[in-house]
Amino acid sequence: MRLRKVLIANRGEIALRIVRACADEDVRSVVATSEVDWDSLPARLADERVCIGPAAAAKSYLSVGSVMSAAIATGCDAIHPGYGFLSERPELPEACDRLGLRFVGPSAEAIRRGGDKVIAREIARAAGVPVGGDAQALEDSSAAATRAQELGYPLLIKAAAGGGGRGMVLVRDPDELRSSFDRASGEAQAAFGDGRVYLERYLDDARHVEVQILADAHGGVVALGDRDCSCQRRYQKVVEEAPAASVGDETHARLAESARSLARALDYVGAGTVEFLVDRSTQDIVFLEMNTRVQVEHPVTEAVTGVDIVREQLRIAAGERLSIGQEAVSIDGHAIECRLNAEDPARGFAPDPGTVQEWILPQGDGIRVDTHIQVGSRIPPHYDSLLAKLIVHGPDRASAIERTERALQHLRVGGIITNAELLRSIVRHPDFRADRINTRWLEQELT
Amino acid sequence: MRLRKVLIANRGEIALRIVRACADEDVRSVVATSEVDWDSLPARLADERVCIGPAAAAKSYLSVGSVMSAAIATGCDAIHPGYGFLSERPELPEACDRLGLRFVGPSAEAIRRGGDKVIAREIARAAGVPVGGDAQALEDSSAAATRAQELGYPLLIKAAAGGGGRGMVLVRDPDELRSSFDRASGEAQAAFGDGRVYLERYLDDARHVEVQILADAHGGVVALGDRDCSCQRRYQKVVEEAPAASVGDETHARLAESARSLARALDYVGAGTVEFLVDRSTQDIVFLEMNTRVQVEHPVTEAVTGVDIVREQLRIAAGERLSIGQEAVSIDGHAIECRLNAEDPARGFAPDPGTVQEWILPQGDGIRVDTHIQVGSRIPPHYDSLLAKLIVHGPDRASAIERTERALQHLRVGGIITNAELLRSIVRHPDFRADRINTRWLEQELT
Amino acid sequence: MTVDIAYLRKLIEAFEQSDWDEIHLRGEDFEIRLSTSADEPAAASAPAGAAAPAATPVATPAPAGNGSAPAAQAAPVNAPAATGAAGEPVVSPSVGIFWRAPSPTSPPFVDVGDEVTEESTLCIVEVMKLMTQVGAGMSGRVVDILVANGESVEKGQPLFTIQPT
Amino acid sequence: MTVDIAYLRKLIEAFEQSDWDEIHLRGEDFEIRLSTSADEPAAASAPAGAAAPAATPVATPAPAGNGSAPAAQAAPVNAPAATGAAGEPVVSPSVGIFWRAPSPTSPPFVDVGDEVTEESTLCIVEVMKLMTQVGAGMSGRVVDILVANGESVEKGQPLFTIQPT
Repeated sequence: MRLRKVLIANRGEIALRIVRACADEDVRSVVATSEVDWDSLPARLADERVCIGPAAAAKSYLSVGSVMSAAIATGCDAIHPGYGFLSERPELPEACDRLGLRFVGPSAEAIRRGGDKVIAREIARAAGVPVGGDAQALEDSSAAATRAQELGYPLLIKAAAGGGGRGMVLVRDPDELRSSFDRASGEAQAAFGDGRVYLERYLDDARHVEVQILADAHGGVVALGDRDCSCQRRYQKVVEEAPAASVGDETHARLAESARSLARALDYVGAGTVEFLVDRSTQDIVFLEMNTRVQVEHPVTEAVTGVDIVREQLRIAAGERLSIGQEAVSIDGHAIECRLNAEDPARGFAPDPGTVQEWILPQGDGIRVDTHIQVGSRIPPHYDSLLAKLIVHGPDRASAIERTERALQHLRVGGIITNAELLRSIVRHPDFRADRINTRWLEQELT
Repeated sequence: MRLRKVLIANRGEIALRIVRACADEDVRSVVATSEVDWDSLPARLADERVCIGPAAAAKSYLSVGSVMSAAIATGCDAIHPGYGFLSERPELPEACDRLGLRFVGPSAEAIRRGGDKVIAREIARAAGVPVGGDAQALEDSSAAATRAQELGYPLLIKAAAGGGGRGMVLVRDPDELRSSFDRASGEAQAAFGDGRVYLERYLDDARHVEVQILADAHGGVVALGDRDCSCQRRYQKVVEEAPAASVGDETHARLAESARSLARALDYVGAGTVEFLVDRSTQDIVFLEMNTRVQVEHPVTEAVTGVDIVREQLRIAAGERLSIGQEAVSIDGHAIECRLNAEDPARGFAPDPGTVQEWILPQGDGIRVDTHIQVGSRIPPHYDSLLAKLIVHGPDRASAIERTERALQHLRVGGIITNAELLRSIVRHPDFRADRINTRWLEQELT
Repeated sequence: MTVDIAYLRKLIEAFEQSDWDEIHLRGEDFEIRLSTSADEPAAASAPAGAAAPAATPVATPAPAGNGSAPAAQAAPVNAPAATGAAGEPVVSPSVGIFWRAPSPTSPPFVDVGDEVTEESTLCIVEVMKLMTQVGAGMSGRVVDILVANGESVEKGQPLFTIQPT
Repeated sequence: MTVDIAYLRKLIEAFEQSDWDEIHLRGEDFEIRLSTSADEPAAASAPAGAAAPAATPVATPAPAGNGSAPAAQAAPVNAPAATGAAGEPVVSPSVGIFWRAPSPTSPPFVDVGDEVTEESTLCIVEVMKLMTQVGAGMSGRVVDILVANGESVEKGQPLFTIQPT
């Protein structure tokens, strides 16, 4: 059944991206905004806008009641959560089910199981996906010590309810494990209301590689190739690429098959991403976590596959079949995304809200910029610092890097401080150009 | 020898395009502006800017002395003329030769011979390129009548010094020829200071197909495929595509070989375009004219070949070899360019200068916009009405059309009237979608 | 557009069956406020995580229906008005959101009358997801709290007044 | 940047050997004016095509050297000032450039004192390469020409005053 009208429960560039995908799918769009975002570009370009609360996200973008009410009051038949905010909260699809709306994303059950690290690992393990350590929560410190001996150090103690780098402790020997275990569990309880922790192999020279999945309600599960997101700072991705150029054909295939297996095991429907670590020397792969929503970096996959991921999300939510089968997926060239943030690398990446005075974007063949910013846009202090995504596509990695460097050179932003110079340093760096970086490289080399 | 610093003797989107190509080639740029363009985007983004005269083009962009003086005063070693203005005036490369600067374009001799219709046709004919009629100027009315009898009606009387649709008269029989000949010759004399005219076969159901040429000073001559620019109004192109999808492989090859032969016969060095008509029923090709400069629609060729034409121009001017050989040219997918003009289709396409109040561009995979406009830009009444070029690339013509339609839908311009709605009508039209249009289609169907 | 009466009915029904405590929607030309009590709603509570107190729902729909656009500005910033309390100000290190407690369910760091030391944390200023703890920087007693929880603050804006000891 | 003295020398030399009649360049922090006579240069001449009168070149370089930016505005628009001449105004049909002759080498369409008919063309207004001929629309005598050749005009701005007959 076709969607008629979609409430977009998000802001910024992704809200604009969804507004346009709705127009492309001939579906009406309503953007739910906080008070400070009322005049934002996505709100102005949507067919309708509705203010759902004050600037504080807890009372607007994070309020299930406000989002649901806005969808009902404006006669929407579906909600698209974007990324962040409510996108991985099972309460939203649950409320949608209860009130007869469709949720553009997986079921509450899939979000719950995919989002719980321990359950997701157990499902992954059962589906034959390497999890690098345990798939069960540990009883106590002594159980942990026994298990650690079997797995071998170094290890990470991770919170079952954690994610994105939060709730993990590195231990290199039994002493560190002993002294850290109870604290780690206590902190997990305090931070997430869930004290369960587990052990994971720690790879200190690994790449972050993830697989984009699309799955429809008719059993179609397609892996749209992989992305390398090793260039990150404090678990925040900064530069992403597709495909992951440093892994071999066999690893590409293993990653894709693992991701599809996991999606099938979760009865997954929607767009999702399965994250892995790949050991740089052994090419061993280890399952990290599953993100049950559209990813910030989805455009690099769009560039190399030609598939419009957000439109596919809308089609899947409408009960349609995927527009592409696994055998039709092919990777064309190489794409790189740089995240332009309002933050000051010179002051420890302190965010820098303010008003954009100058905003000149690069133009040219193979260059795409996804942004909600215009001259005069005010960057509110309430939300994240992403200003724009620069996505560059080229016939191969070397030319994509060269184009990215040029495009960054042509970017001009005034009125706020950005990380543009850091991005330029990254793409110019010999390690990045030679593709010999790992997940800790950016912090060690450039920040 | 590398270029060090280039004076850009142009304005608008092409000036910005050249500023960026200079940066990409690590060459300093100086934009020569008229008084009204001093604060324009290309002038602000160039390394330097210099005001060369008042708004009236005759005293600024069309003044060889002002342009040359600006190049000398700012220490430039080359001049890029862009398109229009002085780009096809042999006086500029002549002055460059005299004063020791390089001209980013062909020699004065090649411009003179390529720009003179009669001479160009004679060279084309000698090189084996079909010219569809005569390659010589006619003595008088009776010589014309004799020749017309041999060629067969309908025919066009064309001015040797004309171009772009100016200075031509259609005659369908001997009576029309008799009554028109002296007038056509007189008008050519009045308009161009050159009364020579010739006869050309008139194809009333033809497509405008042109071939992009690059030639270096070392004998390298490459044809970068063809473009179809049949969608035009009063000889002004409105929508252009690459490749020309309606012609067969054999015709593609014939066009490319004809264009290369002509370039070789002219000892051509630089970027150029050879324009043809292709008869829709017979696929006969007829040489139209040669444009000895970069073309407005060059980005569609960049999209499908991956070659940066403006950077190649700079390399050629520096005496380097082309970065690509003929055998390496391959056509990837299909690209469409739409010209967004400040003109009002409802008032006979009257230009509409003014201040841009809203300027929201489409974003997304395969979408490129080349523009010098920002919110607040004033469109001066002194120059042409081109605001932006929307270039869309897709895996095939159908998907490129679909993306173009979506991109046009996402475009929002306020404060001035544009032809956006006409562009939308074109790409939605069944004739355009089925690619069954000729050079008269737009005027007959949609304007 | 105005709100369809059928949608409004459905919304009230959904609200009555939910644990949502307060709903306030504004569109181009409508305004809807539903609350579990007749009182004005409290201000925003604390960073992240929606609190969900259950209460007997009392729907009080109030569609405005006229063409007035909603206010595009966020909560007003409290001016650093002169207060009766004498002492030293503690100012905000940056623009951001002022939070008196570390989480929605935690008690505030300090209240008026509390004794603090140089190391005491007084509040959090959140800017783009970065939480900065603001310390007292002196020993003394909190004599005034100048900003309401959840409000926007400017860089250098006084947040607390402390009477040094 | 300032102009290198070597470049300036080269420019003067090029000017002396050329048939350029007047050169006026302004950069961020320099201004150069070269002219074949000591007089102020004439205003812009006519649409399209550069005129190239040969004259004994007398170079008068005048680099300003201070930091003043060039005026970003084009030629000022003549205000429709009240003139002594009585009659009916002929106004511009659109914003554009006012041209008194069809080409740089042609004589003007009309001069003050000329008799015109309804069909007479008085001038061309050029807007973005579109040339619009402006007709008199009445019979009479041209008593005033209110705009200089080559100047910008606004829509509705009076261009000529005609005394109807």
